Amino acid sequence: MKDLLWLIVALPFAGALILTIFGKRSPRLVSAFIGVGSVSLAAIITILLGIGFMSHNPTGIPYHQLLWQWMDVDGLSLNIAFNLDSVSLTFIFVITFVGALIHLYSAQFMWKEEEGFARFFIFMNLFIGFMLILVLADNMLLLYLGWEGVGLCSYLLIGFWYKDPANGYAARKAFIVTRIGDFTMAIGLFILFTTYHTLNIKDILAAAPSTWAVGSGIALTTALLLLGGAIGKSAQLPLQTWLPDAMAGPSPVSALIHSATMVTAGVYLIARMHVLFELAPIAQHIIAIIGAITLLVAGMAALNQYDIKKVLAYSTISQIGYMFVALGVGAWSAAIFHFMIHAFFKSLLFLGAGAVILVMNDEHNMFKMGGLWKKLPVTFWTFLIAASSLTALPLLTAGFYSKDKILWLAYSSDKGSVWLWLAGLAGAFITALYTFRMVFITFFGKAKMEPTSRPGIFITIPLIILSILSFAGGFIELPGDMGHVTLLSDFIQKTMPAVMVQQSGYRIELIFQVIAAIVAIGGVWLAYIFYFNKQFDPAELKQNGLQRFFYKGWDFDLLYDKVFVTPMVFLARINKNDFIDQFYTSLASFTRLLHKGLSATQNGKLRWYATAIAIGAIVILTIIFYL
Amino acid sequence: MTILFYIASFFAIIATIKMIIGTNAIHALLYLITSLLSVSVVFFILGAPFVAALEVIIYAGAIMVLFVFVIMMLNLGKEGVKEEHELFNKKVLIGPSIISLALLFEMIYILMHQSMLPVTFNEIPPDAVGKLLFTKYILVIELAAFLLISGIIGAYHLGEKGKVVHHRFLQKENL
Amino acid sequence: MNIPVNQGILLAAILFCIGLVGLLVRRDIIFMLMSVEVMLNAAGLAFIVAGSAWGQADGQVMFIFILAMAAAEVSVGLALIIQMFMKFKSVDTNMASTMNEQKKISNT
Amino acid sequence: MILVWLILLLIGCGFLAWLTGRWSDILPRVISLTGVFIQLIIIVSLLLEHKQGSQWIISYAHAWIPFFGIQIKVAADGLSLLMLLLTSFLGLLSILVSWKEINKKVGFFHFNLMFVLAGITGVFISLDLFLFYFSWEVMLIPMYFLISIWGNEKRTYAAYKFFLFTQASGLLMFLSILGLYFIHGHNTGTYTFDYEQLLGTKMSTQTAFILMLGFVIAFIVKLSTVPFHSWLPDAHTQAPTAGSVILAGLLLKTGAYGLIRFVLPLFPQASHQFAPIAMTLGVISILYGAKLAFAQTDLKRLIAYISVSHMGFILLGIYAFNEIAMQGVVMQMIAHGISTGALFIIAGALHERIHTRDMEQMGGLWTKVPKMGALALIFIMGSLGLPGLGNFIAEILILIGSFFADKALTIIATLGLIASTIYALRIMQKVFYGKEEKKWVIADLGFREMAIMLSLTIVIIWLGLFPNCILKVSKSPVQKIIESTNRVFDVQENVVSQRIIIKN
Repeated sequence: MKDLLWLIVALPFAGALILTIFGKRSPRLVSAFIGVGSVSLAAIITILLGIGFMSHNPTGIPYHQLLWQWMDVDGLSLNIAFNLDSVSLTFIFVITFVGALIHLYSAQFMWKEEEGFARFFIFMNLFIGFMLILVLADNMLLLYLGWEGVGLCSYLLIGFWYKDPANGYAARKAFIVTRIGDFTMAIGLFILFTTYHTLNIKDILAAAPSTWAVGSGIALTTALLLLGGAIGKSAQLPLQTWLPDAMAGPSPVSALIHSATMVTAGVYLIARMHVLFELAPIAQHIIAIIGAITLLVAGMAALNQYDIKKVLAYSTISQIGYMFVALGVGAWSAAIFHFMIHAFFKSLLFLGAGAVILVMNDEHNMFKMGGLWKKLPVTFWTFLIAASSLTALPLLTAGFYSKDKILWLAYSSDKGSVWLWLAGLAGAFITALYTFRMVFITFFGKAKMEPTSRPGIFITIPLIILSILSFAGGFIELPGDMGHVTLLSDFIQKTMPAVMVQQSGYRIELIFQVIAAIVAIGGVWLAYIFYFNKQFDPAELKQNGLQRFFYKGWDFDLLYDKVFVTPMVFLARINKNDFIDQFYTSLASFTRLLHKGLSATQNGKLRWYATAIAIGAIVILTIIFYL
Repeated sequence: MTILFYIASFFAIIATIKMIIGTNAIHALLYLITSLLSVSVVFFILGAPFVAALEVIIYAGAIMVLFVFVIMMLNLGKEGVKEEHELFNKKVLIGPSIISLALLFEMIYILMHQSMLPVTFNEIPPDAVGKLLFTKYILVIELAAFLLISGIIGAYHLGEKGKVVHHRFLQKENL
Repeated sequence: MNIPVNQGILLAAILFCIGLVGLLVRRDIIFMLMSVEVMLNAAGLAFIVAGSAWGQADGQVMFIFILAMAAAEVSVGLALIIQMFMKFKSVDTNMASTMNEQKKISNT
Repeated sequence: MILVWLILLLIGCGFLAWLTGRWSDILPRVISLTGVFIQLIIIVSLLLEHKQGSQWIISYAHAWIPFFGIQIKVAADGLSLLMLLLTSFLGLLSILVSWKEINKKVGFFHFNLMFVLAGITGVFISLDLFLFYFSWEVMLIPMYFLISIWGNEKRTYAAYKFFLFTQASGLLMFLSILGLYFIHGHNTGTYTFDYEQLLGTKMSTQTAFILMLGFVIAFIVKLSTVPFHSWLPDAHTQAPTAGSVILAGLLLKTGAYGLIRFVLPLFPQASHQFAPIAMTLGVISILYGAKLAFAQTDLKRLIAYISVSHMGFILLGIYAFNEIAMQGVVMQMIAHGISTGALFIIAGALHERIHTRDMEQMGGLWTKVPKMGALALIFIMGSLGLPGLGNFIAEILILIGSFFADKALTIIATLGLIASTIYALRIMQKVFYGKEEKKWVIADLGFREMAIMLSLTIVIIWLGLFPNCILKVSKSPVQKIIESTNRVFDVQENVVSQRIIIKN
C-alpha cells in the first residue's frame, strides 16, 4: 500500500495535465469529473494509506519513497522523494479530504464559468499537487518547490477573474509579499546547506542538536530566516497584508488555499523544522509573540469589516496566530490539532459564505444581506456550526477543544506565560464577537435582498460533511479533565516531541477552561446585544477614525505603500531609460559634436582655408623655432 | 647701388599694398605690375640679371597680360567696382592682418637670430644658370614642361565657352 | 654693393605677408589670384637672395621653375575664374562655397 | 573531424540558402532547417555516445597558418556539447520562428542565420585562440545584418550599437590574445595560439591581470553585465524574433562560455584577484537589470532587461569558484536560453499579431489567446525562478555555490528573487490580465508556433525535474576547470580571498 504514496501526488497533477490538454474541448461535466475525480481518488488513497500506516506501523516509522535523483552536484545530493510520517499524514489527509470536498463544491459553484471552468480545475488540481509535495517532501529544496508551487497557484487563483485589474493586482501582491518571506527562507536554506552539506530534512534534524548549541547565534539566525518564510506564507505580522486582498479569488479558492491549506504551510514548516526552533528559544519566543500580536491585530480588523469574506480572511490570520502561539510554546501537536480543526470549520465558513454570495448575485457586503436563515436553512445551520466552532463554544464544538488546548498550553508549557494566555483569551473574546456579529448581520434581521436561488446539492453535501467534522473532529483529542483522549497527540508525537508542561493539575485546567468558555459566551452575548435584529442601513454606516483604521487592516498597506512601493516605483520611473545608457549615448553625441565641428571647417569658403593654412604656418614655425 | 635697393623695395611694398586694397581690378593689376618691376630691379641689384629680365618679360609681360585679358573678358566695369566695394569690407582687414603680422614677426625674429654673413653680391651670369638648368636640373625641366602642357590643356578645356562643365558627382542635380 | 642677406629676405617676407593679407581679405577671386602671384613672387625673391648670397646659380634655376609653375597656375586659374563667372555670375568666392551645402547649387 | 563538418555544414547550407533564395522563398528555409536538424542529430548522437571522464571527447587539429602558429584546432567536452546542443536546438527554433515573419530577402536572411550559428558553433569548439577570435568575429557581422536589415523601427541605431560594443570589446580581447601569444613565445620560443599550450604561461601578476581584463571585458560585454549592458536592450528589442532568440539564447552564452573556458584556466590567479569585483558586478546586474525591467513598457525591452538580470547570476556563479555554482552556471546558460528564447518568441508572435510591443496597449489578452497566455505564464514563471522549471535549479545552485564564496553578496543577490517576481508578474498583469484596452482581433497560436512552444515547454520542465541529465554531462569538464583554477591558487598563496573547499 505504501508504494502508492507517489500516486497521491501524481493524481492531481495527472488531472491537471489531462485538463490542460483536453479541457478546452471537453464539456464542463467531463472537466468537473476529471478535476473532482482525481482529487477524490487521491483522498481515498490517502485514507487507505493512513489506515495502513496507523495499523501496521505502531511506532510511526516514516515511509520513505524515492522516485528519482533530482540532482547531485558536489555534495548537494537531492532526490525527488517523499516522506510520510504522522505529521505529513495529518496534513495530506486534510489537504486531500478537504480538497476533494471543496472540488466537489466548486463543480457546482463555478458552473456558470463557461470559459474558465477547466482552467479553474487545472489550477486547483495543481495546487493540491504542489501542496502535497510541500508536506511530503523529504528535503528542503523539494519542500521549497511545493512552497513556491502553491504560491503560483494561489496567484493564479486569486487572479482567476483576471479581467478586473484589481484582482490581478491582488494576486500579484499575494505572490510578491509571500516571495519576501521566501527570500529569507532561501537564505536559511543556504545556511543549512553550508553547515550540514545536505538539505535532507531528516539528516538536518538529526545533525542539528550536535552541531549547534542551544541558543547559539547561527541557530537563531537560521530559525528566524525560516520563520520569515513561514510568516510570509501564513500571513502573520508583518507580512499579513496580502491575505485580505486575496479574497478577490473565488470562494472555494479562499476556502481551500487561503484558510485550510496553503496559509498553514508556515505552521507546517515550523513544526517540521521543530528541532531547529528548539535550538533557538528566542526564535520560539518570537514566534509566540508574533502569533499573539497577530491574533489580536487581525481580530480587531475582522471586527470592522463589511465584506463577509474579509471578516473570514482576518479571522484566518487571527486563527493562524493561535497556531503560532502554540508553536511558540512548543505545543506542536496542539498547533497541528488546531490546524486540522481550523481547516474544517474555516473552509466550511468560506464555503457557506461562498454559497451566500453565489445566491445573492456576488454581493459581498453583509450589511446588504440579512434574514437569510429561513431562506437558506442548510447554509445557515452549517454556517452556525462552523461559527460556533470558530467561537469555541464549550463542550460541543471541535474548536473549543483545539483552542482550549492552545490556551492552556500557552500558560502551562515551559515556554508559556500568562501574557500569552491573556492575549489568547482576549483574542477568543474578539473572535466570538466578530463571528457572531457576522452571523447575526448576515442571517438575521430584516431581509434586504432576496436570494436568487438555492444552493445545489453539490454545494450542500460538502457543507454538511464539513459541519459534522467541525464539531465531531474535536473528540479525537479531549483535555485531561474531560476524558483525556489523546489520539492525535499520540499520533503526532511519533514524530515530534511532546510539549513540556510546567504546571499541571486538572483543577487549574478546569478553571482555565471555564474562563475561556465564559469569555466565548460573553463575546457571543455582546454580539447579540449589538447586532441581533438591529437595523443597519448599508448606505449610512459610519465609522470613526479608529474603526476606519481597523477596517483598513491597521493601515499596513498604507505604510508599505509609502515606505516600499512608492519609492521603488519612483526609482523605476525616473530611471526608465537607464542612466548608464545615457553615458554611452553622450559618448555618441560627443562624437557627433566633433564631427559637426570638423565638418563646419569644411565650409567651402576659400578664405577660411587660406586662413587655416596661414595659422598652420604660424604654428609650425612656432613649433620649429621656439620649442 | 645700395640706396637703389631700398628705393626699389619701398616701391615694391607700396605698390603691393595699394594692389591689395584697391577696388578697381585694372588699377590693382597695374599696381601689381609696378611691384613686379620693382622686384625685378631688386633682382638686378642682387646680381641676377637673367632672372630680372625674365621677371619683366614673363611675369610683368605675359602673365599680367593674361590677367588683363580675363578682366576685360569678364567686363566688370563700373558695376564691378561697385560690387567690389560691397565685397571688400575694411573691417575684415583686421583679422588677416594680425595673422600676417604674427607670421611676419616670426620671420623677422628668425632673421634676427640667425647669424647672417654680410656678403657682397657677385653677378651670376645667365650662362651659369643655363648650364645648371640643362645638366643638374634636366629632369625638373621636363617636369616643368609637363606642367605647362597640362596647364595649357586644362586652360583650354576649362575655358571652352557654351559648354557647362560639371563635376561628375554633381551632374544629376544640375542637369 | 653691400646688402645684408637678411634685408633681402626681409623684403621677401614683407611681400609675402602683404600677399597673404590680400589673399585672406579679398573675396574677389581675381584679387585672390593676384595676391597668390605676389606671394609666389616673394618666394622667388627669397630664392634669388639666397642663391646670390651663396654665389650659386641654383637659386635662379628655382625661380625659373616658380615662374613656370606660376604661368601654369595662372592659366588654369583664370580659366576657372571664367567658368565660375559663367556659372555664378559673380567673382565672389563665397558664392561658390557649395562644397558642403548641396542646396546652394544653382540650377543651370 | 566531425566537429569541422558541423561548421562546414552550416556554412554550406548558408551559401546554398542564399543561392536558392533567388528563385524561391521556401527553399532557403527548408535547406537551413535540414542543415540545423542534421547538426542537432549529430550532436545528440555524440552526447549519447559520450562517456564520463575523458577530457576531450573528440578533437581535431590541422595547421592553418603555420607561420604564426595558427591551427584549426577544435575539440569538444561535455560543456561544449551541451552548448552545441543548445545552439542547434535554438537554431532550429529560430528558423521555424522566422518561417512566416521574414518575407524579404529570405535567402540572405538564412545565409546570415547560418553564419551566426556557424560562428557560435566555432566559438564553442575552438581550442585555438586565433580560431576562437575568428569565430567570435564571424558571428558578429551576420548578426549585425540580421538586426539592421530585418529589424524593427530603430534597427540601424541598435545594429550600430551592438556592433560597436561587441567589436570594440572583441578588439581588446584580441590584444590580450596577442599579448599572451608573445609572452608565451618569448618564454618558450614556440609561438602558438594553441589553448592547451598557452595554459600555465608564466607571467607577472600584473601582466596576467591586464591580459585577463582584455578577455574579461570582451566576455562581460557579451554577457551584458552592468555597466556594459546598454547594447542589449536595443539590440534585442530591434532584432527580428529569430535574431532576439539567438542573441538572448546563444550570443550571451558565448560570453559565459568564454569566461569558463578561457579566462579561468588561462589566468587562475588573476581571476581570483578579480573575483570580488566580478561578483559585485554580477549582483549589481541582477538588481539593476530587474529594476530596469520593472520600469519598461516595451515588452521586448522588458525581456531584454530580464536577460541582464539573469546574466548577473552567471557572473556571480562563475566567480564563486566552486562546482555547485559552476554547475548552476551551466544550467543557467541552458535554462535562460530556453526561457528567454520562449519569451521572445511569444513577444514576437504578439508583435506579429497586434503590431505593437507597447504593453500599455495590451491587456486582457488571455481571453483572446489562452494558449499563448498559458505558455507565456510557464516561461514567466521560469524567469522568476519557479521551482520545477530549469531556471530555478540554475539559480539555486548558483546561489548556494556563491554562498560559500561570499555570504553578503549572495544575500543581496537573493533579493533578485523578489525583484524577479515583481517584473515578471508585470508582464502577466499588463499583457494577459486586466481589461482589454483595445479590441484586438487576433488568432491564437497556430500549429507551427504551438510545436515550437511546446518543445520549449517540455525542455524547461524536463530541465527542472531531471537536471541531473545535464549536470552529469557537464560534471567532469566543470570539475576540471574548477580544479585547475584552484590548484594554481594553492601554490601561490599570496592572493587571499575567501575560498572554502566544500567537503565531500
